[in-house]
Amino acid sequence: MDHHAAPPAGPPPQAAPPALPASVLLGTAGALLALTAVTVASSRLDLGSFNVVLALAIAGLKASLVAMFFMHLKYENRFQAVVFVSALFFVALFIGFVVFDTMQYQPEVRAATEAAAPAR
Amino acid sequence: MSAVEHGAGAGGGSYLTSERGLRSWLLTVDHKRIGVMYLGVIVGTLILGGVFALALRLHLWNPAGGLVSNDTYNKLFTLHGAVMVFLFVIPGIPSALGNFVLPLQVGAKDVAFPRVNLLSFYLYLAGAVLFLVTLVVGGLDTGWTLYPPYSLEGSRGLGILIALVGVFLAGFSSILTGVNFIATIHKLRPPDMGWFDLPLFLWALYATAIIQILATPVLGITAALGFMERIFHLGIFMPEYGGDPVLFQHFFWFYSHPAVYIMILPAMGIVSEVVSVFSRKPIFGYRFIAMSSLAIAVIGFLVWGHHMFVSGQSRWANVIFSFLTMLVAIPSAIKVFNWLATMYKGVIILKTPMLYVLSFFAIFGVGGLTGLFLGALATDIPLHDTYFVVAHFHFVMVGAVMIAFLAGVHYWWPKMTGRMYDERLGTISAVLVFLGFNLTFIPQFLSGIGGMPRRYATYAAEFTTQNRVSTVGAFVLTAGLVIALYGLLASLGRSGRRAPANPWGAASLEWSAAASPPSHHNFDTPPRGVRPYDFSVLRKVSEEAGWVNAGGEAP
Amino acid sequence: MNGTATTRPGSAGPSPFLAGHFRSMGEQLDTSKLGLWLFLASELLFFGGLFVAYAVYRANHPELFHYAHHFLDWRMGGLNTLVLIGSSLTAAWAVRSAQLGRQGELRLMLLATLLLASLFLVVKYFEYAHKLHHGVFWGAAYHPSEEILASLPAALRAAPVPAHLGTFFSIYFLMTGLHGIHVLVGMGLYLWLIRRAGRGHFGPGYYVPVDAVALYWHLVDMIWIFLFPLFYLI
Amino acid sequence: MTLAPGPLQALLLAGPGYMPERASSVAAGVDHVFGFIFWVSAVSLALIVAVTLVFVFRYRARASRQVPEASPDHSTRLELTWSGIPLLLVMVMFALSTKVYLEMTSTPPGQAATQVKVTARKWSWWFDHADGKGAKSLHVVLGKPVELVLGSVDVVHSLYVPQFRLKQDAVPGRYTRMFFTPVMAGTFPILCTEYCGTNHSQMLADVVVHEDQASYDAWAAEGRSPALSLVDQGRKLFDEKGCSACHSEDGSAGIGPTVKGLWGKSEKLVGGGTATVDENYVRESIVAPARRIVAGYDDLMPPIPLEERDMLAVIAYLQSLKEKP
Repeated sequence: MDHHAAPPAGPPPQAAPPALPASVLLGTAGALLALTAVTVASSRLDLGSFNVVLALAIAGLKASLVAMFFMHLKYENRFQAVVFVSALFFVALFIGFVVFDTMQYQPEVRAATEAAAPAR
Repeated sequence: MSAVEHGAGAGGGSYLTSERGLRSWLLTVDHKRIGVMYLGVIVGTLILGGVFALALRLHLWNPAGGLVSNDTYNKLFTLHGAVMVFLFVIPGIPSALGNFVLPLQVGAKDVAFPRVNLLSFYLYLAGAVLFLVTLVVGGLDTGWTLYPPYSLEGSRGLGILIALVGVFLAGFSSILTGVNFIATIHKLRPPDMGWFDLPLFLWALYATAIIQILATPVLGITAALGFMERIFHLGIFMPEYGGDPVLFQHFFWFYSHPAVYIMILPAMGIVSEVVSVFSRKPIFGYRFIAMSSLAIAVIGFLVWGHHMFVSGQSRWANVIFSFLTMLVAIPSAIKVFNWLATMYKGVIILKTPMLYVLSFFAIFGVGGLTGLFLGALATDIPLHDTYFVVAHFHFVMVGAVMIAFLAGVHYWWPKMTGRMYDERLGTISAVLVFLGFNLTFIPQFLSGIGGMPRRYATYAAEFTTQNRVSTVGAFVLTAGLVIALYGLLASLGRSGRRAPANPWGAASLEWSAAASPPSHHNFDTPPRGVRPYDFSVLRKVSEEAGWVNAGGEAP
Repeated sequence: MNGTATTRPGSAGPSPFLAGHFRSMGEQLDTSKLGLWLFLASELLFFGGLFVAYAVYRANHPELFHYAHHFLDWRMGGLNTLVLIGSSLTAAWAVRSAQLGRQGELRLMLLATLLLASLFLVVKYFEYAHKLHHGVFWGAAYHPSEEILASLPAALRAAPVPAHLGTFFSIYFLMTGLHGIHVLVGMGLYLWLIRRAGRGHFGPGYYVPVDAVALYWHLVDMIWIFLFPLFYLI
Repeated sequence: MTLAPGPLQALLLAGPGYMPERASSVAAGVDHVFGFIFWVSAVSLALIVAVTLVFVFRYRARASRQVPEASPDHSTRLELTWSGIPLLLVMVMFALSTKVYLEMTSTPPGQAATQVKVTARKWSWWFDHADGKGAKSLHVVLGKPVELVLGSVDVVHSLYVPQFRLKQDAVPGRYTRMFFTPVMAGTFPILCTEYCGTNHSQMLADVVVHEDQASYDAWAAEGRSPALSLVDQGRKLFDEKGCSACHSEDGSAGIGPTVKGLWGKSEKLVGGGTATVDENYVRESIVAPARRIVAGYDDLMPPIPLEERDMLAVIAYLQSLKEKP
C-alpha cells in the first residue's frame, strides 16, 4: 500500500470562522422567538398524537438553528457536525430500540398490575 | 498550561528525571508520567481483583463451599467483577499504555488537553478509592451488573450508593480520556502524517474513544438514576413504585456491551503492532484492520440486547439483536486472518511480547468463537448465566485483553523505563500464563454446558472435577503473573540492562524518533510522519545498541 | 501558519495563552473546539438516557403525562424559554465581540448572559417551591395537597387518578434538575469569563474560552428547547 | 430442525459431550444448533492454531533466516474472501438458531398448553397447577405442552431446567412466559439462574414429568384429604411457602428469626420499640413484613399473601412451637 498516496495528509489548522454578522445573530434569535410562539399556539390545537410530532419537529428546527448559527456549526469543519449528528443518531437508536421493546411486553406488565390490584 | 511549564524540562534528561519530588509527579501534566501513574494504580487493582478471584476459586474447591459464607462469597464475586471490569480491564490499556504511547506515536509533545488528562486520572483514582470504601462499609453483594430490584432494595446501606458514585467517577474519567485521544489524533499529528500513516494502535484507540465518548455517559446517567432511585424511590427502575427493572438492563447494557469493545479494541491494536514488528514485515491489510476497528465500534452499539435474551425482552427484539450480534463477528475475524497473514514469509522473533501475542491468537479465537453460541438465540437460552458465559467472557476480557496488556507492557517497558526486562523470565511467564489460563477456564465451559449456573456459592457434586481443575489453574495463572511482575520490576534494579532507543527495530515514531525513556518534550526535533510498518529503513547494530535508521544516524 | 494573530493586541512575541504543546494559536483554537464538541456529544448521550426514560414512560403510560402536566404552568416554562433564547443571543454576541476586539461590548454581553441565566433559575425556583410546598414530589413521595388538587381543571378532578403519578414528577425533576445543574455550572463559567475579560485577556487572537463556554451554553439552551414542549405543552 | 437422521446428525449431536439429557421437545433442536456452531468453531480454531504453529516453525528467526521474503502487504480479494465466508457461516447460524428459538418460545401449533403459574421468591419456587393444586415442585405430564406464567414477588429470578434447554427470568411487576413439551419421564432439577442474594445457589426445585395423566392425577389427589390437623397443615405450609428457608424451626440462626419458641416473646424492633409476637404481629409480618422488623435482621422478606384458612394454620403451627414455661 502506498501510504503517501493516502488522502488528506496531516491536520492543516483551518482558518477560524470570522465573527458572525449581527444580522445573522439577531435573525436567529428572532426565528427562535417566533417558533416558540408557534409551538405554544400549536399545542392549543387538538391534533391527537400528531401534537407530539409537531412539537418535536418545531423543537428540532429550533435546535438546528441554534446549532448552525449560534454554535456556528455551519461555518465549522464538517467533522464537528459529524460528531454532533452521530451523537444524536445514537440517542435516537437508544430511544427507538428501548421503546420498541418495552411496548411489546407492556401487556404482561398490565396483566400483572391488574392481578395485583384486588389484593391491595 | 503555559509554555513556561513545558520548557522547564528542556535538557533535563528523560521525563523520569527532568523534575524531582513527589509533587512533580502528583501535579504533573506530562502524559508519560500520568500513564505511569495509571499503570501503577491499575496493576494494584489487578492484584486486588486477583486476590478476590483466588478466594472464590478456593471456596469452590468443594461443592458445598465451606471457605466462606454465602454472603461473603457473594460480596467477593461482586467486588472481583466490579474491580476487574471498572478499574482494571476498561482503563487498563487505553489509560495506562494509551496515555503513554499515543502522543509519542502521533509525534506530539503531549495530549491535546494535558490538564484534563490529569483530572481524568484523579477521577479514576477517586472511583477506585470509593470501591475500597465499599469494602469498609460492609461490602456489596449485588453483582457487578447491579440489577434492580435486588441492588436497590430498601434494606441496602451505604455500599451501593458509594459504589454507584465510584462507577460514575470512573466513567467520567473514561469519557475525558476519550475526548483527549480523539482531539490529539485529529489535531496534533505532524503535517505530513496522513490518516493511513497512523500506527494501528492509534486506530484502535480512536475507535475505542468513540465508544468512550458516546456510551460511557449512559453509564453515568444509569448510576445517577440508580442512586436517586435508591434514595428517592423514583419509580423508574423499581417495580414497587411503578418502575421497570428490565429498563435498567437496557440502560446498563447500552453501555456495558460497548464497554467490551473499549476493552478489546486497544488489545487488538497492541496485537497489530507487535505481530508486525516481531515478524519484521508490514502489517497485512492495513486498511481492513483500521476500518474493522471502526466497524466494531459502530456495530458494537447495536448489540446490547443479546445480554437480555431471557430477561423478558420481547421476542422480536431478541431476534433483531441476535442478527446484529452475528454481524459483529466479521470484523474480528478479518483482523485475526490479517494478523496470521502478516506472519506469512516473515522473520518471526519469539521475544516475550510476541509469545503473548501468539497465545492471544488461540485465546481470542476461543473467546470469539464461543461468543457465537451466545449470540445465537437457541443456544444462548440454555447457556445464559451459566459457567459457559463466565468462561466465554473471561477468555475475551481476561485471556485476550490481559494477555495483550502484558504483551504491551513488555513491548513498551524499555521505552517507559529505559530498562530491558529479563527475557528468560518473560518467556516463562508467558508460557505459564497461557497454560494456567486455559487450565482455569476450559473446564468452566464444560460446567456451563452441563448446566452449572454462575454466581453459585454451592453447586451440584457432578461439577467437582471441573471446579478443582479450575482452581489449580488459577494458581498456575497467578504464578505466571507474579513472575511477569517480578521480571519487570527486577529490571529497574541495578542489574537491569539499559534499553537502547529502538530495541525491537520498530518503525513507529515512539521507537524511531524518541529516546528510551523519552525526554520531557518527547522529541528533540519535531518529528516527520513515517510509514509505521516500513522496516526496510532500519538496520540492527547489536542486541545492546538496538536498531538505527539505515542512514546510520541514531534516532 | 494561518491568518489568526498569535499575539495579544499590543504585545510582541508568542501569546502567553499558547500552551507549549501546540504549534500555533490556530491549532490551539481548532483543537479546543473539537474537544468541546466531543464533550458536547457525550453530554447529549448523558441527557439521552433521561430522554429514553421519558420516551418509555410516555409511550407506555401516556395517561400519566396527560394528567400530570396540568400541575405545570406553561407560562413559566414559556418565560424561561424566552430567557434562555435571549441568553444564547448574548452568549453568541460575546463571541463576536471578542473576535472583533470590542472589550466593553464583550463584558456587557458576558454580564447579560450571566444575568439571564440567573433569571432562569429564579423562575425555576418559584416553580419548584410551589410544587414542593404542595407535596408534589417525585416517585413514591408524591402526596399532593388538597389545595393544589383543587386548582386542577374540573374535568380532570372528576377523572380517576392514574397509578404511580409520581413517576412523571420523577422524570420532570430529574430532567429539569439536571438541566438546572448545567445552568449553574454555566453561571460559574460566565463568572470566570467576566473576571478574565476584565483583565483584558480576550481579543481577536485569543477567544477560545469565550467560544467554548458559549458552545456549552447553547447546548443547555438546546436541551431546554426540547424540555419545554415535552413537559409544559402536552 | 428437520435434518435427515444419519451420520451428519450424529456428528451434530455429539458436540463436545457433557450435554445433559434431552428431556423436552426442543432439546434436540437446540443441540443440533449447538453441534453446528461447535464444529464450525472447532474447525476455525484448529485452522488458526495450525496456521500459527506452522508459520512460527517455518518462519522463525534463525541464522539462515534474517530477512523476510517478499510478499504482498495486502490482497483485497483474499480479505474479502475471509470476510465473506465467516459472514455466510454466521448467517446460517442465525437462521438455524432463530428457527429453533421460535419453536422454543411458543406452543406447538394446534395444541393447547396446560398453564402453570410460577411464583418465585427468595429463595424458593411455588407452582400453582391448573387444577388448583399448589406445590413446591412442578408436575407435568409426558408429551403434553405446558405454558409457565412466571412472576416474582421480590427480585428478578430465573427458572432454568438444563435438561429442557430452557430458561426464563421471573421479573417482579410483570409476567413472563415459558413453553415446553416434556418428552422424557423422570425428575429434573430446576435452578435459579438470575443472581438473587444469599441463598441463590440453594433456590432449587424439581420438575416431575409423569408417565401419563393417571400418574399425575394420583399426585394431584394426594394431600387433599382433610385429615390433617391445623398444626400439621401449618407445618406443611411453612415448608411449602418457603418460610423455612429463612426461619429455622429448630432454633438455629438464619436469615430471619427462628420460630422455635418465638410465640409470645417480646422482640426489640429496628428503629426502637418492641412488639409482642401474637396473632396480629404474625399476621402483619406475613402480609407486610417491612413494617415492623425485629432488630438485628434486614428487611429482606417479601410479602406472602395467604388465604385466611392458611393464615390460621400457620398461626396455629407457630403457637405449637411456643416455649414451654
